[in-house]
Amino acid sequence: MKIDQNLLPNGLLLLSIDGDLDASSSMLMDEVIVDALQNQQYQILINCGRLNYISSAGLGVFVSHRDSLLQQNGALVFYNMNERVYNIFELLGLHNIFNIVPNEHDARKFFAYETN
Amino acid sequence: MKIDQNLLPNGLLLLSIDGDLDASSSMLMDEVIVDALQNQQYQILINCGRLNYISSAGLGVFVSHRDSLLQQNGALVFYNMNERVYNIFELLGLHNIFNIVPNEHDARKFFAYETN
Amino acid sequence: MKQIKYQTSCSKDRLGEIRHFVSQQLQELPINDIEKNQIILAIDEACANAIIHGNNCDENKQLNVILHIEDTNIDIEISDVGQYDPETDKITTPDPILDALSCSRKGGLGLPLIHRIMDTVNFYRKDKVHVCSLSKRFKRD
Amino acid sequence: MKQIKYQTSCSKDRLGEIRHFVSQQLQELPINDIEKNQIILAIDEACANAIIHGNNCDENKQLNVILHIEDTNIDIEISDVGQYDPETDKITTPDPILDALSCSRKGGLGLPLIHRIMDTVNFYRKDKVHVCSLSKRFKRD
Ligand SMILES: Nc1ncnc2c1ncn2[C@@H]1O[C@H](COP(=O)(O)OP(=O)(O)O)[C@@H](O)[C@H]1O
Ligand SMILES: Nc1ncnc2c1ncn2[C@@H]1O[C@H](COP(=O)(O)OP(=O)(O)O)[C@@H](O)[C@H]1O
Repeated sequence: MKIDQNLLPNGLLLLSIDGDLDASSSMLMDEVIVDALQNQQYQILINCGRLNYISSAGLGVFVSHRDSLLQQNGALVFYNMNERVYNIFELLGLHNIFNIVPNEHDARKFFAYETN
Repeated sequence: MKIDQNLLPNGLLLLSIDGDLDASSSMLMDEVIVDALQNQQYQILINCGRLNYISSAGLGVFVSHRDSLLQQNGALVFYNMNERVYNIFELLGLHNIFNIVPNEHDARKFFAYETN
Repeated sequence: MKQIKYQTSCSKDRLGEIRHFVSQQLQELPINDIEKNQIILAIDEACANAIIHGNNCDENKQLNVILHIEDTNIDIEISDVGQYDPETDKITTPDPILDALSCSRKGGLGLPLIHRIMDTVNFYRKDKVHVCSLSKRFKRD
Repeated sequence: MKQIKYQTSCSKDRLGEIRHFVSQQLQELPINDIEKNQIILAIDEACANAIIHGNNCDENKQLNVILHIEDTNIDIEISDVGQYDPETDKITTPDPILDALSCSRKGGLGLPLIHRIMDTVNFYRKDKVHVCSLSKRFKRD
């Protein structure tokens, strides 16, 4: 798995995940989010277009940072998620507590409304 | 059930619940928290010293406002909770996501640290 | 062994009285206050469901709570003539707490609590009567 | 009916290969991609537990995955010689998602997923071998 990081002009952090987010790669995902928090980047877009697979270790990373991001008026916004990955969020009911939108346009809009 | 409201000098809202928080009284609890949110009172102490009983309807009220409060850097801080009521939080694992402290002193300290 | 029946009407205002009645009947049982409170809660949740979901809080409808109490176990029957929902005992959402967190549905925590507390939980229909039957064995010290 | 065995070592880096192997074996099954992915996930989670909790990621230890695939069901056996934990299959916390939310424990979502996906989940010890056995029937359209 590979994570591409892009700091957008409006301060949003865009992470593009490429590959499988499993027990062996979840630590990297965790580090990237911890870094973002330390750099006070709380509004994070996650492009899942190339996220092929997710397991519980990956889900755990996102769940464990949800509160800290909320407290900073931030959030994780997932987009381009394939239906296999979405189904795994659904199995645990996590689709209800995360923001999962169809595409990058909607993901950017999410934060535009938030900051207004 | 009766809810006493006190706005403390430092802006904290102190709610004292007296009686049983069940399916018939949970609406009142909900209204009080909705009002607090509307009045931008996000740091809420809940004195449970006289909270005799809680059922799922009462728990649901607290759970449903947790995110909104977090987003405003606020929280619910429960104290003086008797062990029967605490046990019901524990049955669902909710003691992990709520702040439950022994007494009013600790409850006030919670927000003192938060705002520092 | 004793069997006691409590009859009341389908109003949420009756829940406190039901708990009071149940609490008195549990007094001599060989379990501590926390366990007694759990049993009271399970019955309260089942009655609230019957009142709210089964009978739409119609005070003209009757609600019956029957307790069979023995030294080592308790059986509870909560019955009413409300609408029968065969799906009643299904916890359909993967996690009702997450539903409440996201405000997609505030309720839904009652059945999980009942299941966590009681050993067996059954819903069935007997003629026109809708029954929720609960039972629990006590662990002896 | 076919039975296939995959042998690898107890390293987290092997998980991708295990998934690839399993995925190939599931190809001809009469279930859709989402269901296939769920079965792959359940196996991945069980292997990750054996590697991490059972064998402390010791690459010198061997991990075996055996698939019995039939038209209507799949049985999976994941075995290793790691430390046996009889409590393995107990989901002891009331809600592991709330634990992760509060950061009191980040993991713990694996076993709930396995249980949600598979019909039966068993852990047992056979001589020195620790086995996790999973099975699922397919719903025919
Ligand atoms: N006695 C009953 N009659 C009809 N429906 C019931 C009954 N008990 C439970 N239900 C159904 O079970 C669902 C879940 O109940 P519960 O977990 O207690 O949540 P809630 O807090 O919404 O009551 C209800 O939405 C209802 O559809
Ligand atoms: N194969 C195994 N060997 C030993 N312990 C295991 C095994 N599988 C699971 N466990 C135990 O089950 C617990 C829960 O596993 P799981 O839900 O997958 O969470 P985690 O994400 O921490 O692996 C682990 O903490 C471990 O103690």
